[in-house]
Amino acid sequence: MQPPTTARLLLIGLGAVVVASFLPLWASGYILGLLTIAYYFGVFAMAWDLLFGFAGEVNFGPTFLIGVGAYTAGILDNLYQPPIWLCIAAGTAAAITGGLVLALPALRLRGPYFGLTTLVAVLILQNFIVVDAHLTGGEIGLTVPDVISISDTTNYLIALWFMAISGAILFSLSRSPVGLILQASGQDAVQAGALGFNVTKHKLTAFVISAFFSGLAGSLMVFYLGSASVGTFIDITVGVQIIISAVLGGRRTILGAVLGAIFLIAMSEALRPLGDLSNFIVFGMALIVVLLYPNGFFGLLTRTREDA
Amino acid sequence: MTVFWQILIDGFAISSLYALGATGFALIFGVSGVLNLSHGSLMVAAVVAAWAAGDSLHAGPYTGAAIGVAVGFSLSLLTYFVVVSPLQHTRKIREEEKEIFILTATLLWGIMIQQLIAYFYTDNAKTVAPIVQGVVAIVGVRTPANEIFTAIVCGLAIALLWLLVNRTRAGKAVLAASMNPRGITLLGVELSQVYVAVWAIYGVLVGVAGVLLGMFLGISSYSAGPLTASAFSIVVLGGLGSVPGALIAAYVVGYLETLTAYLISPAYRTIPALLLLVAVMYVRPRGLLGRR
Amino acid sequence: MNRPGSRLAALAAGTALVALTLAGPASAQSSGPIKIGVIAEATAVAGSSIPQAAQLAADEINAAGGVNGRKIEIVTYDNHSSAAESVRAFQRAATQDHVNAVITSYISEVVLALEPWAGRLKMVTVTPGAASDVITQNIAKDYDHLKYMFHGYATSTSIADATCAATKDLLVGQLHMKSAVVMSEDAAWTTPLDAEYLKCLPQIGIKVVDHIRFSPDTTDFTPIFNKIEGEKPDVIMTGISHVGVQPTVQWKQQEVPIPMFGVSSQATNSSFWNDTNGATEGVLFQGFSAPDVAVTPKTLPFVQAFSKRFGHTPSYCGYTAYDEVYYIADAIKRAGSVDPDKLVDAMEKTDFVGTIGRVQFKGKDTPNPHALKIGPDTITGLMLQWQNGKQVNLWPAKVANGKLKFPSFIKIGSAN
Amino acid sequence: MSTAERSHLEVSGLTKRFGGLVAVKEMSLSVAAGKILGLIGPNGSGKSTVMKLIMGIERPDGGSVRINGVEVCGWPSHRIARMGAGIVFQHSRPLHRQTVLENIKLALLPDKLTRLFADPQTDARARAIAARVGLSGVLDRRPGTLPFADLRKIEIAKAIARDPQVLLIDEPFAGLTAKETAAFSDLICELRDDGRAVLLVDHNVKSVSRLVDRVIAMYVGERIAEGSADEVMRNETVRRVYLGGAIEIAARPESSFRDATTPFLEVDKVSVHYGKAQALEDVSIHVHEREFVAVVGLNGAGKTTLFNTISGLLPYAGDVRRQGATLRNSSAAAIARGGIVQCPEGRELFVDMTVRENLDLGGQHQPPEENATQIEWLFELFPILRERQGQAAGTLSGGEQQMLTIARALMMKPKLLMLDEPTLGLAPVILEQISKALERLRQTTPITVLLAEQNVTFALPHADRVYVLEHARIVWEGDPAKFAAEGGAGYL
Repeated sequence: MQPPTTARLLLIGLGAVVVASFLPLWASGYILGLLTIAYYFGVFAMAWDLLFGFAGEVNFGPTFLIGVGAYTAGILDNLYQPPIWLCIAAGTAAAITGGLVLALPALRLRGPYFGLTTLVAVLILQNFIVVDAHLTGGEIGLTVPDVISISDTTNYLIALWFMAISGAILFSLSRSPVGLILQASGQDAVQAGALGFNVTKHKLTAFVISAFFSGLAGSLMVFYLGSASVGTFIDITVGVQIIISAVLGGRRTILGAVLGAIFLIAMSEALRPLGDLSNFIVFGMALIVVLLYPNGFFGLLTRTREDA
Repeated sequence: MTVFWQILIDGFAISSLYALGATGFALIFGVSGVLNLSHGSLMVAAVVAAWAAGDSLHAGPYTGAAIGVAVGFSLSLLTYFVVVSPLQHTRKIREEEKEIFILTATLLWGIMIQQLIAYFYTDNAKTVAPIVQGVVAIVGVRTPANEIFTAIVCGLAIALLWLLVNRTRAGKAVLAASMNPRGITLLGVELSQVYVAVWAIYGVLVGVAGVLLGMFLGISSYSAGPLTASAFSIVVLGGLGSVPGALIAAYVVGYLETLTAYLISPAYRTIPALLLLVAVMYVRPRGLLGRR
Repeated sequence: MNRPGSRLAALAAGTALVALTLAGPASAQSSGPIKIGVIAEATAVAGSSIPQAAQLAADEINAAGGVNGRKIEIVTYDNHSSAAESVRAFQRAATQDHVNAVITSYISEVVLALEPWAGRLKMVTVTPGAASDVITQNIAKDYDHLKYMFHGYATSTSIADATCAATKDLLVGQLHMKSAVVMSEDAAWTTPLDAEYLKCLPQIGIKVVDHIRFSPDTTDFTPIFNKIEGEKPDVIMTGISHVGVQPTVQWKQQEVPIPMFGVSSQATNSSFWNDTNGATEGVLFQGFSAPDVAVTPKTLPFVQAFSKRFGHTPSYCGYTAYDEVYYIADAIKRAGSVDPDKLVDAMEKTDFVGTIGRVQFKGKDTPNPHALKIGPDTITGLMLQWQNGKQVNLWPAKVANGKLKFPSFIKIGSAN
Repeated sequence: MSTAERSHLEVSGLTKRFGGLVAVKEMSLSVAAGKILGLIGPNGSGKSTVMKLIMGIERPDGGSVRINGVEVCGWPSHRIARMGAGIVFQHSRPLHRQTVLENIKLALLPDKLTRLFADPQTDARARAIAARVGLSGVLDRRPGTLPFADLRKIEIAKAIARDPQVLLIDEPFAGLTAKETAAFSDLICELRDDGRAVLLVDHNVKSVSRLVDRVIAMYVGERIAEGSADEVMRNETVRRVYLGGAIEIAARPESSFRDATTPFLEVDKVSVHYGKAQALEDVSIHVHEREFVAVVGLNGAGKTTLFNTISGLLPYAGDVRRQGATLRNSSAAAIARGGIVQCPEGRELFVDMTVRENLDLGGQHQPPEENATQIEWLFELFPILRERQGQAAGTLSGGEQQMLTIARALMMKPKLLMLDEPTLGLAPVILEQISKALERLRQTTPITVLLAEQNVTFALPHADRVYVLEHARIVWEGDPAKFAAEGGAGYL
């Protein structure tokens, strides 16, 4: 059974987004706030999936890119209060730079080695932030004076459409020629090279694109939350959440990542009364999906399977 | 001068702990190619069990320690049978993708354990009632007896492991499996049994390491992540799958941290080790003694 | 070809549905009960007392007829010690459950993350346990926007002052100590604390021979203690919260002959004795309350009621949270409404004797508005010591219930 | 020299070392437009390495590679590809989530990051190429659902998508049925007729003789012969490499084995697939107790697959019986413990362990005292191992390692010993020693041996019976005497 075509998926996605745009009419600010965060996480997860699913690189440190972006934007605003868009641009740029600095050498490594390097990058960043408290606010976090808007609806719509556009771009990219080449490079670098593709160049690009969206989303989220802290942006557990979202949603599907993110956040919220048991249950469910439905939600929905 | 001895002695204890923690981790990878990211959680579970035994059951330090090790052991086997083994045997996932799946699954599993501990015993740091107390002076350095005890037990445990692996048939088979699983199958050894054996050994090591950690330093459910990370980095530094490599790496990292704490500042304790790791990654991606 | 499409479409709706299921019925506004949201860390010892104490206070108030005839309802949210989750909980409290005020968290990171939201959603918010000075400094910077935030616990700076006052009487006065090493975790909250230590200790005649800041994720403290031993100070002035069990246990194991004195948040937990297997014997720590210290006439009754109901004594946040419910209710009564701005005005005029002393907030024009006034005629704070399983108070004299007592390995005045 | 202009591919003095081992030594070859060159040699002869070096997948240590006169030696492979070289890998890994068409389009894409939409004619070209290689019927299928032959076609299609003037094809016919092979040969001829230079790399002349204009034979990294297919086939050196020298035999008639009714081992109509590739097709062989059976065939014919199937390492159709009882449900380890022991082609030694430890592992299922005597006996058989006892297996020479492998297997007191290519890459003198040891085994012990070899001279002297395995099928069975006459013919 054939999975739906690119155009069709994009259309359905658009439909979903339009429907979601009307949520503010009746959903409370709390639901909106909830989904706002979920959407940003969706972007994080999609950016990660581009790297893992297509370039075939397991990045254990998505929060490195996010954190660099978020903190750059936040610190800048905290120190000089330039216009917000400038901070966001700076944050994004910083994330891309960080991505390059990390990727250029790291791409020489394979499998777990690459993963560990990215993980270490996160740990180092974390150490740096805690130690340089005067600049970063340290473990208690950084308060950002300005915010994009204080209206739930505005924030919600920004997040929603930001996610929609990022998703559209990343998804089309993944199904575009470039995405095809990327996938080939990720799957069999030798063959891709023999077909005349500069594998390193393409993987590097993937990393930069991933960094771009991670950084941008991170910066936007700072100006939504009005504060940045290790626990919200950089901690390993945040990275874990992102990775799990992507795998849950269905790796190598981009769009699936969003489903994963919404599921994780909605679930942990719905189960909040159970205290820490809630996380136990959420991660338990995730584990079951990983064990029984390796293709994730998206796989289940579209019946995409590798061979059959 | 005393600083030198202090560094030498303190570094030794903490390094031995790292070594013990990482050995099992390396063994598992060597034999079955599995990176068990629930490592830290298993250790924490062992500690909390030992602590709880003393706290609520009023068990003596020995009983407490025993219970801790037992918990580590059983959890390790549980991890293998519930999480790892199913993924190794499933046909739903392409071989080349199994690595990431086992990583994710053990990660999730670890978090679940961690959450459960936090739920029942709060996330406070816990310490296991020490078996030995008091202070001994070595070359002018006043050293907690417990620190020496820790070093000794770690040494013993590692020595025992060495004997087991080099002096018994079963152990030899395990070692052989870590070098060439296919070869050992052709010699009539069931790999599945080897795996179980390895996870059992690993369980004991984790239990012991955890309990010692709990006596010497004390840990909380928050420590799970950092513990896994440190084992992971030590093993990679030593060269994935190489137990001797892991041992060496453990002492390198342990002493590097102690040196930093003494000579630079306790605030930067962990950073040099991380940088070293990255450096080694780039210069010698296989790690110090890496085979794979 | 068609099926998967439709399935996806169904999903789109599904996404919205997930949201729906979370949305409860919006509750009534002005009439009905007064709602106070409690966002705290249910699994952290310090945090778990917050909702319990709040509930206790609410029940007492309701039993006494409530506020202007309205009952007080406590709505609790577990934030899993995470700032991100706290923000979501805060949004729920404000826009979904329509609470009138929020009591939240002992973690500065969480409180600081909520501060902008308190401003945005015009929600009177009080913290029972966070210590960062930044909270109130922010208010000073942007009063009109952030005035809804109240710091219901002492700031690092004032904690340092309280500690110094105790040092003066106990260590200088009784034990004639002359030198100290300041040992703090390298974290934002200790920065003002250490600064104040370094300022006030010399003023009371104590020479600071060294100032050590260590990484909060330090596990092995042997190097640090060895270094300190080498410098032979009379006392170690601590500023630790993230760590606590580890340094205490290793201090005992290594039999460091120097007393630890100062801020050690974890030591205030009643479970600390068990967590450290008694290693904490002799550790001195600053606090504002303790189970059997009658700081005010209200303290002991509260502790008894609390222990009776929950089977254990409250954490330091328990006392403050309990008081906060009372003075929020009091403010609502005085304001005669739950309108946020009116409520803020009333809160600022708070003058309420609670379980830890007399609660008054610093004024709008001070460097840190809405911070508790700490001092002889408001809140003095205590200096407690762990003595065989009990937290014994040594200072101030009028509420002391024990004498200084150190384990055998401590050598007082070993320096001289 | 003038060929430089005419010939698309010009290789000279190409050298590659892996550590101490010289994989390719001073290799030179040239392929002109519209010609097909066959590069043949047994496993480990370095032929595949040559191909990788040309393509830039491995980095040469010296020499020159010219494509259309342009020196590309040492370039990264994507640049060499753009210079007009294409390669068809033996093992195909298409994109599983994309259709066949998309897979072909991939190869048509320019190496640009800006290209977000394939230009319209790409589709048309892709379809044209598909039609050419005969994939038109399955354009919208996913690779996972296709037969192996089609997967190979996808590889060809990808390789010719960039219209390379130089085309390298690795083992074109591996895993294909006779019919598919024919179709594939025609395709390759067409490609040649377009005026491309084609380099075919394969194990033996026979499979490519129909196609090639010239053949170069390699052995241990060096060219040993060059010329037309027949010339090379007749070449003495080549014959020695493949067949060894003169053949003397000492067979025992099959009837002389008492279990003639139910042989010790029966392989009954066994078929094995690697993914879509057919590795064994209805293979039936049997071995009697105490019999010495040789399975000869070239690399890739399926010998190793056959052995691994018997050892229970592979899923298979058909049945394998030990003394009449099926082995289907017993694990590989159980089969080995049951006395059917394999000396694998890859040796699978525990390289970081000493010789003695390796042997002990072999004997771990027997009580120690038995092992002691067994080891003594083995040291008689292979004296060199006695000296090497304490040395790490990894540090032994190839021949010593082979002896250790055999000895380790014998430690298990096997009823049936399966030797897979014991001669692979070994010097003649070592072969001599191993041969002697085998003869000694045959004379002095009740052991049953199943030997897989491509070196016939090594195999035949011991063999009681011979099977010839070719392209996954048993094509000939008989006694060694007949083999020299019939089976040997067309073995090359």
